[in-house]
Amino acid sequence: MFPADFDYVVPRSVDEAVAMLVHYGDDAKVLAGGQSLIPMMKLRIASPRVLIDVNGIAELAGLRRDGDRLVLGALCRHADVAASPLVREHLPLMHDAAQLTADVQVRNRGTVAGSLAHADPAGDWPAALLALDTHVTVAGPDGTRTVPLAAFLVDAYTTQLGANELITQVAVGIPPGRTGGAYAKFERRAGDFAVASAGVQVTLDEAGRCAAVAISCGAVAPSPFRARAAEAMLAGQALSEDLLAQAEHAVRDEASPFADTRGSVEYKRHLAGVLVRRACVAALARARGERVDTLHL
Amino acid sequence: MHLEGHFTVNASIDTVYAFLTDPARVSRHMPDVRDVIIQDADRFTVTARVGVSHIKGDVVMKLEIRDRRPPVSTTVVGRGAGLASVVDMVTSFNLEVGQGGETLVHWRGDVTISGKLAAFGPQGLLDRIARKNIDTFIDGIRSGLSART
Amino acid sequence: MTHSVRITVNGEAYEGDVEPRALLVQFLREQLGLTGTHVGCVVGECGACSVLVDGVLVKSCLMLAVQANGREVTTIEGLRRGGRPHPVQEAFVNGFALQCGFCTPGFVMAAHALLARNPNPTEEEIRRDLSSNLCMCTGYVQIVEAVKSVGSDPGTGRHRGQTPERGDSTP
Amino acid sequence: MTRSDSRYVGASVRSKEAPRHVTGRGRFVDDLVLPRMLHAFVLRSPYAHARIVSANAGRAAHATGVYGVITPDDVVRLTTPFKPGRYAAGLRVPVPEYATAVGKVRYVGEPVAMVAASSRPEAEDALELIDVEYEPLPAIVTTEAAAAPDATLIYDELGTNVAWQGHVSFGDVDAAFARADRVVSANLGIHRYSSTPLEPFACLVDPTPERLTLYCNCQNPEVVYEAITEALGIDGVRVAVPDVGGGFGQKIHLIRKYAVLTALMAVQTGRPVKWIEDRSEHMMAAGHSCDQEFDVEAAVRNDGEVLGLRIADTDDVGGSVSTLTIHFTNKLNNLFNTYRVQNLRLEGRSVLTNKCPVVPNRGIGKPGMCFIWERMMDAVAQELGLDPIAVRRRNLVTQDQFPYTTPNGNIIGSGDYQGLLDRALKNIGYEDIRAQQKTGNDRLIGIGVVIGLEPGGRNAARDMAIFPKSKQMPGAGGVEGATVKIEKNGSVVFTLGAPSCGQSHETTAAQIVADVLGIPPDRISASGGWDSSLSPWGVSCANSGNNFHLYDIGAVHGAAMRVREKVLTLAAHLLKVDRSALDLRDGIVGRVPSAAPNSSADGPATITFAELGKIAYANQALLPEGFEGGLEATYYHSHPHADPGMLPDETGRVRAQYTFGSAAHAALVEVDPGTGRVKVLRYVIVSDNGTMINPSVVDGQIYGSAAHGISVALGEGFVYGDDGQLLTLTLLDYGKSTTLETPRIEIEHHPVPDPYTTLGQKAAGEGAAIPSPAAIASAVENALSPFGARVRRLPLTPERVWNLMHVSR
Repeated sequence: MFPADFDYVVPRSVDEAVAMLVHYGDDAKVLAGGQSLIPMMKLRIASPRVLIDVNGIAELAGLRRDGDRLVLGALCRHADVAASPLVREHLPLMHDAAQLTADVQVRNRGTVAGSLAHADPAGDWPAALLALDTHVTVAGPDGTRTVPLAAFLVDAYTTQLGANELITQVAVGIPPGRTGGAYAKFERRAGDFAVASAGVQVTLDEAGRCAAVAISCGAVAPSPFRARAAEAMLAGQALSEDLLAQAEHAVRDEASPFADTRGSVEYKRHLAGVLVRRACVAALARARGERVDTLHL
Repeated sequence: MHLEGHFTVNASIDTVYAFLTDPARVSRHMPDVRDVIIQDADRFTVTARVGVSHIKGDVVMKLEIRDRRPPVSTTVVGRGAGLASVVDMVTSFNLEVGQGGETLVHWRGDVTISGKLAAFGPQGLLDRIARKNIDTFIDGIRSGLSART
Repeated sequence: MTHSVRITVNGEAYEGDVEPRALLVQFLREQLGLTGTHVGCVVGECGACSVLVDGVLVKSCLMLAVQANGREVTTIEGLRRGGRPHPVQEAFVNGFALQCGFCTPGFVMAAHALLARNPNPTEEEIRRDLSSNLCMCTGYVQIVEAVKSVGSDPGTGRHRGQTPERGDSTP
Repeated sequence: MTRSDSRYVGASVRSKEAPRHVTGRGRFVDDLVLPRMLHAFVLRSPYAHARIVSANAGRAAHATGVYGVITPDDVVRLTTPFKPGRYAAGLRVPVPEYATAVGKVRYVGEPVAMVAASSRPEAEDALELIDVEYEPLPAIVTTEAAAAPDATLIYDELGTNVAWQGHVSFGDVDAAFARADRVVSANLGIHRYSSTPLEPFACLVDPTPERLTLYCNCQNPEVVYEAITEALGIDGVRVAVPDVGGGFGQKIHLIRKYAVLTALMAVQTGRPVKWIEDRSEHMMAAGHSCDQEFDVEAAVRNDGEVLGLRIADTDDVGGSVSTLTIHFTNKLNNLFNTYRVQNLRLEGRSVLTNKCPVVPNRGIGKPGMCFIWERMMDAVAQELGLDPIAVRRRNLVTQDQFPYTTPNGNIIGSGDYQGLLDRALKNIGYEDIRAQQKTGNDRLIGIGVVIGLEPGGRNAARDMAIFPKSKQMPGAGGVEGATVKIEKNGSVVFTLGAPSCGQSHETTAAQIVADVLGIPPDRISASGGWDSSLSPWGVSCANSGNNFHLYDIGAVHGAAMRVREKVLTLAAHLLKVDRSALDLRDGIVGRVPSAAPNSSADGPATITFAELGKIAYANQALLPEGFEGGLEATYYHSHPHADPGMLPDETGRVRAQYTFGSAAHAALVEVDPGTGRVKVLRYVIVSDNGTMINPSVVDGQIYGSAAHGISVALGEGFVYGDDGQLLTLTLLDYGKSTTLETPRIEIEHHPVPDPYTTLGQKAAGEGAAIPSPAAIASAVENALSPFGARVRRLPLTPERVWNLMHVSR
């Protein structure tokens, strides 16, 4: 299991990386975590001629708080998110997603930005971060630009990222008070990609009603999407069991999954609804200040 | 996977038929072509870049124009290797003269992917790639024909 | 084109040339003869090739050897301390926590990394963490018990570090 | 040693294998390196079904670093086809089978060519340069399509895809159905899975001038040994088996293709050649268990007694005739499970499809039979409104019936089936759970309690029950050897007749030797891996068939007894005492204190093994007259029921296997109504493995095989697309359970010693994989009782369970 031969280059800065991307064009791939890329190269269903290893670019590492935003460098690993007290306290939805992504070893290497760039329809980060106020900053030959995640994700495995661009950071707005979020995922077995997943971020008003809600669904459409119909149902309401049941039904209709070995269209639609409802319940409890562990379904 | 459809071209049936059975012209409209080698009047080899994200690579496709029944039908049969997989493709065209002298092109495409891509390539995705490639091919032919008239 | 690398493995520095496409596991097994790190799958799903890179648990089949340039790698052969088996290794022997032994080095490395982070894990925590590694023989019961036995042994509190100190390894 | 004076047998003696494995010092085939060694890769078919128009190695042969390419033409030219072995006993027409596909490919992943180069990357690069032209044919992926009259033929020679049909019948089945109060019927199915050892196939061939040595991780070395001799026409062959990373049946059969290809490559290039399979190759082409479909009818009385059973079985055997009837014949080992039913008819069909060939796996054939019996017990209980446990009790073989001969001729030495059930029910708290279920709550909790057998000791003549004219039987019964040697320095080594795949054979055998020779296990070691030139192997040389406990234990015990005799003879002579006054303890031979109360003989009272060793090997002058030098003995053991002349009688009755462990399994599950996920809350086993030599080792075997059966029941398995593409090439997609899905299994031992084995031992290996799928099915059906759902097929993936709730609603 050897990849086809390739050249390996190590830029020391973002500018240098961009220059390399411009130079090699479509023949090159950026190597960050490599946890999806390297297996595909070993299977030879991916054969880039050049790998640009950005792991040595110090400015891309880690995560930090910047005012009301959490900023993840392009090299921020899943494990960095999982271990961050900041994330745990303010963005439990992301803490959930980090816990539920792949396994320990992969979380130690794989990056959040790489996951967004790969845009696997069943990946955790595109779905999870879509329920939050997420912006992606990319660097290219003409400088940097920042786009909302919803615009960044174009289609299955397709993003706005140009062949000569590279993600430099991902910024997530830290929600204000009385909010809670949760990410729920159904997988065939531990470590797998999602059969379906859902992210929910709820903000309550002083009366305990739903002031604002964001619902994202993963793996049940070519690209993760916001369940707008369900969101509209919940916004401004007291979140009763009945209302949640209606939202569950609405999500089923909004999903457009394809059938594969992970499940039929009908089953995936059903799961999308179930997961949204369960994530809603967990998010709501967290918004009320209750401690809720990551859902393991 | 099976796909089919039809389109109309403002050209005579003979012109369309000649276009569809000319390797040099047909190959020019195949998606993401990097290289074309014409062997003879029926056979040609196309190298195309196929895939999305990092599941991407060159597929070398050997094609043959078969079952020429001028000017009403023909079939392009192709087999390509790349991405640790084999792609089998059969595209057939049936031509019909429309009421205004234009030509109605009915096409049917069958694509089968065998090998590692079939198993490792995310499912659902392959169908999308195949569909996209056939759509681009048909669009290309259509615009190629339109450009001529 | 090959690349010159300098990789410290189990406390010893190796300098040499590697092809970019050589995986870390192949460098360890074929270039250094450290055959304790095993290959059980293609795509990083079995964990048999787990090693520590700068103290962090990774699958050495999902990392290029050239990426380990300038780093410290610890393999199963380097886990011994002062010529004695590591407490995790002892626990696996005493607890019958293996059968064919093929997954064992990876499990030992993964258990070691878990215990370094969390010296007294619960059964649930152990099972959640070790779900990264597959074993076809044991049904995992004795593995989980062995890890639990290390965690509960106060005598092993000293093995909190990630990588054994240099010179303390006997490959 | 008698059964009562064991010191080490029966204790969880520290593992002898574990220290090397935990330190990374196991030696597996891929760890071995030879000078000038080449690396081989296999080119495989991307198609499920296609004609090979041509295969051209020209470009590959000239690629950088390449030393050899083997195409199907070379294989036909340079090798002889495999003889159809007993796994294909039902083959009616000779069909040559080679190491690669020839003329046609019949499943995705079938080997087509091999290339060898000086490095692995170069070899893999060169694979892409072998030009194979295929003409695709329609892929047949269901037995229904295969059996259709107009189906494309997978083997033209056979004229049909239903490659074999036959039946066995015992008792008077028609009479049983005639006097039944009722007939209960069900269509049942078990899917395709395998045992996926973590170490894939591996071969390393060293073609030295004097003979060819194959290092191979095979379970039954005889298979590759004979394959190389047959295919290459050379008898200068040595097979060596180092540490093996799991077998479970997977490494018995199809590995011979690669042994032959690697050997041919080594002979052609004149260099050592290593071939290591990768995971996806293993999943595609190393062998699967059979998809099996059963139409079952049970003739029952209103009180729950089962009078007879009729089973029509369709086995999907994939795209090869080489294992045509292996799954069917293995059902004979477990035809009646633990029940005393006298009348049974089993009809079988082996149907070819364009899927991977089938091979043995953990429990082969027996999980299906147990599944049939236990599903029918639940079905009978439901139809008659009886308690499922009561129905089982009504039909169990009772303790006063042992030794019990099943209607098809198996002799079960001992057992306590009621006792196993009682303990399992108590341990899981059956009555309490049933009571809670009646009080009603929203949770979908279910309990299933089943019982099953673990047959041990293979009898090759079994196949003749179905194929009386079969000429391939390598001797009925079974025999296996072992050698024990006290070295010159007083330590002890032993050599077993069969390889190990991780079942702690070194530890267990050392315990036997330790007790017989009176020397601690830490002074005993295995002489090394298996070696065809050194290991005393017989027809039972196999890490399969649950052979070890019966043959190898018997052999190593017998060899140790012979050495003990020599030790006593020599020591008595040297100590000048009567040998009956001597005992062996801690490596010292001395007078038994009580046996010689007034012993006043001169000379030392004791002598050590080391002193004896020096004399036995190096001081002929001190040996008694007529004493054969050395302290070494080889012994070949056979089971008393393994009569070498034994053939099936005219009704097909035959002793299929010889020992019969048994176990009751109780599963408590909860179904998530939203997702259909089944969570195993508790899993309890009460097991009778006879006398246990090392209880912790036995526990490990039970944990592992139960975990596999549970994983299979809950979703592990192969999935093919409509075009015959295998969609489960990774362990993740295949659904292998991790620590999280695998329950914490609880074991109680209830050993009833076997009257016919050396120490009372019974099989302890694959056993728990046999009843566990049935236990999960039973528990899930119970959990789904609010929906009236019936569980008839495996696997119970979340989606299938969700459908069961959904459809029934």
